[in-house]
Amino acid sequence: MKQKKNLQNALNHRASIEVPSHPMYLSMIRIFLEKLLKLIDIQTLIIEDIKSAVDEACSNVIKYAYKYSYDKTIKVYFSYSPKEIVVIIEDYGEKPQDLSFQGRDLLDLKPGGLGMHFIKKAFDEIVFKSSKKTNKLKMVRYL
Amino acid sequence: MKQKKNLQNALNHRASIEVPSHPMYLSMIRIFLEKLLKLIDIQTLIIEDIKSAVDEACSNVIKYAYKYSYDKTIKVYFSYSPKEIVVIIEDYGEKPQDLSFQGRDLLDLKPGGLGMHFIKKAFDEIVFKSSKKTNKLKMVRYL
Amino acid sequence: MEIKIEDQKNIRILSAMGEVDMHTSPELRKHLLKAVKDKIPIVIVDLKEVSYIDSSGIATLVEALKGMMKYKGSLKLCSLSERVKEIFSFAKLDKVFEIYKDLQDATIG
Amino acid sequence: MEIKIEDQKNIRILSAMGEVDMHTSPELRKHLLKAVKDKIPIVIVDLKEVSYIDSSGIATLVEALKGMMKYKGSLKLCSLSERVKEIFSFAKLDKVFEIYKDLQDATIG
Ligand SMILES: Nc1ncnc2c1ncn2[C@@H]1O[C@H](COP(=O)(O)OP(=O)(O)O)[C@@H](O)[C@H]1O
Ligand SMILES: Nc1ncnc2c1ncn2[C@@H]1O[C@H](COP(=O)(O)OP(=O)(O)O)[C@@H](O)[C@H]1O
Repeated sequence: MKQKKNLQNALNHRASIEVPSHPMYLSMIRIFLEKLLKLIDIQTLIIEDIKSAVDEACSNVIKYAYKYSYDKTIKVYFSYSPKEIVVIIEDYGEKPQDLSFQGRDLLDLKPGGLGMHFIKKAFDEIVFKSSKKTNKLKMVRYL
Repeated sequence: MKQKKNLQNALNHRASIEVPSHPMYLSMIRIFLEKLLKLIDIQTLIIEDIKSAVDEACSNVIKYAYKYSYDKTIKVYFSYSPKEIVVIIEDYGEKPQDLSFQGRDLLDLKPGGLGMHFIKKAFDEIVFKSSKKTNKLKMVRYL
Repeated sequence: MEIKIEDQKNIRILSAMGEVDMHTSPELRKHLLKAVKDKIPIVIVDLKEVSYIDSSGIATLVEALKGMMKYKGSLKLCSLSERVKEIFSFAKLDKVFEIYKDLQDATIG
Repeated sequence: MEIKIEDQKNIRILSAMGEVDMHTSPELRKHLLKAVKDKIPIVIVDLKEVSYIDSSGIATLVEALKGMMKYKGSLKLCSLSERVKEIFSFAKLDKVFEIYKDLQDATIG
């Protein structure tokens, strides 16, 4: 109850975090999201799904946009309204060749290709945009 | 040991977080610092001192720079080298009249005036700079 | 932070749980000022479950202490974690407050 | 994440603790591929203390499973938390892996 009241006082629920593109920092992004989503009283199940999805998307940035170079930067923007949660992941790495980002068929047993499924499980809208300098993956979860 | 090796791989240890200027978000800044400082193997005592100091400095931003308006923004920059930890707190609020930021005499028993003492306990250098748009408090802890 | 209240004869025990900071200390303050208003003779603040306290939490305790001094009430703190103890000693408040090892000591002490 | 290894006759038990993600899964992979190389007949991965697993952790387990199939070894998972269980069922892997309630069941099962 108290949390909810305070929530209304805080007019803008925007937050962001920027960390190096080293996998050791992925746990920081997860805890950032977990704390944030708990503060605004989101259900545990949704919190877990969003944590997994953003973690996968950031792992993909390290793998594909940065080709495992660990001294670059990943930025995660978060915003909340009673209608939706928006997460934007920004990197300054390579533009992808193919924008389809297909995960593998889940019934085809092989390692890999699961990340996109986690992303689609947590989010209702997924939009990828590349500009000259940055790639942005915008993900929206309806509430 | 493993952590230390990974540390060397991650060339730049820079990270930042931006949250609304509502006190409910102070706990996010603390957890951000705690996680970060643990990742780079800083001693618990130093972690606790830095958490307290940054928390106090951010509370002061809410109180003095933003005069308790909760819909503004606080940004905390962090960087680490084996020599030092640097934390910069940035706000877009009022410029202070008096830059001395004196805490009260600890032997004078009254509520308030403790924050600056926590800040000086944790950090060796404290520099405040105001420009047209932002205030920046830069705090350096030697290692 | 959450606060549990327990009344025994002349004693009110306020057990705080969580982190006491600028966001949560107003809740602690509300309960302490109520105790001062009610002129409760002995107030014990049990800090066993408090992992963090900032200057606003400490200011709140100092304010209550000064309020209770006026009617010669007694404010006791107990079960401080190592970190919270260190903060009190750094703020030179370990001599100002009556600090007890645990709730039992605070109740009989 | 940390991994504890315990060998019993034909069985190797790998108990993982912490979060399995892109940063930590290489450690799990190292131990699993070692077991495959050693052709250990039964490998049990105890996930009791695993609070989080990502697709790289799952990929690692799938890779080990395929490696063990080649010599007819058996890879068993046990003590999955609710969340980890949900992830396996979402990934349609709850039918692919032998999953046990706890370490005891996995050992005798
Ligand atoms: N940020 C990205 N940049 C470029 N390609 C990407 C990115 N994210 C995903 N992809 C592509 O989408 C595919 C599916 O991703 P995912 O489901 O996470 O599986 P995996 O990474 O295990 O292959 C990847 O193999 C890759 O080709
Ligand atoms: N960001 C700031 N902007 C303007 N003034 C500040 C700022 N931070 C601290 N001060 C000044 O420094 C004084 C001492 O700060 P502090 O030790 O935190 O005690 P308190 O906030 O309880 O008064 C404050 O009372 C205030 O006048």
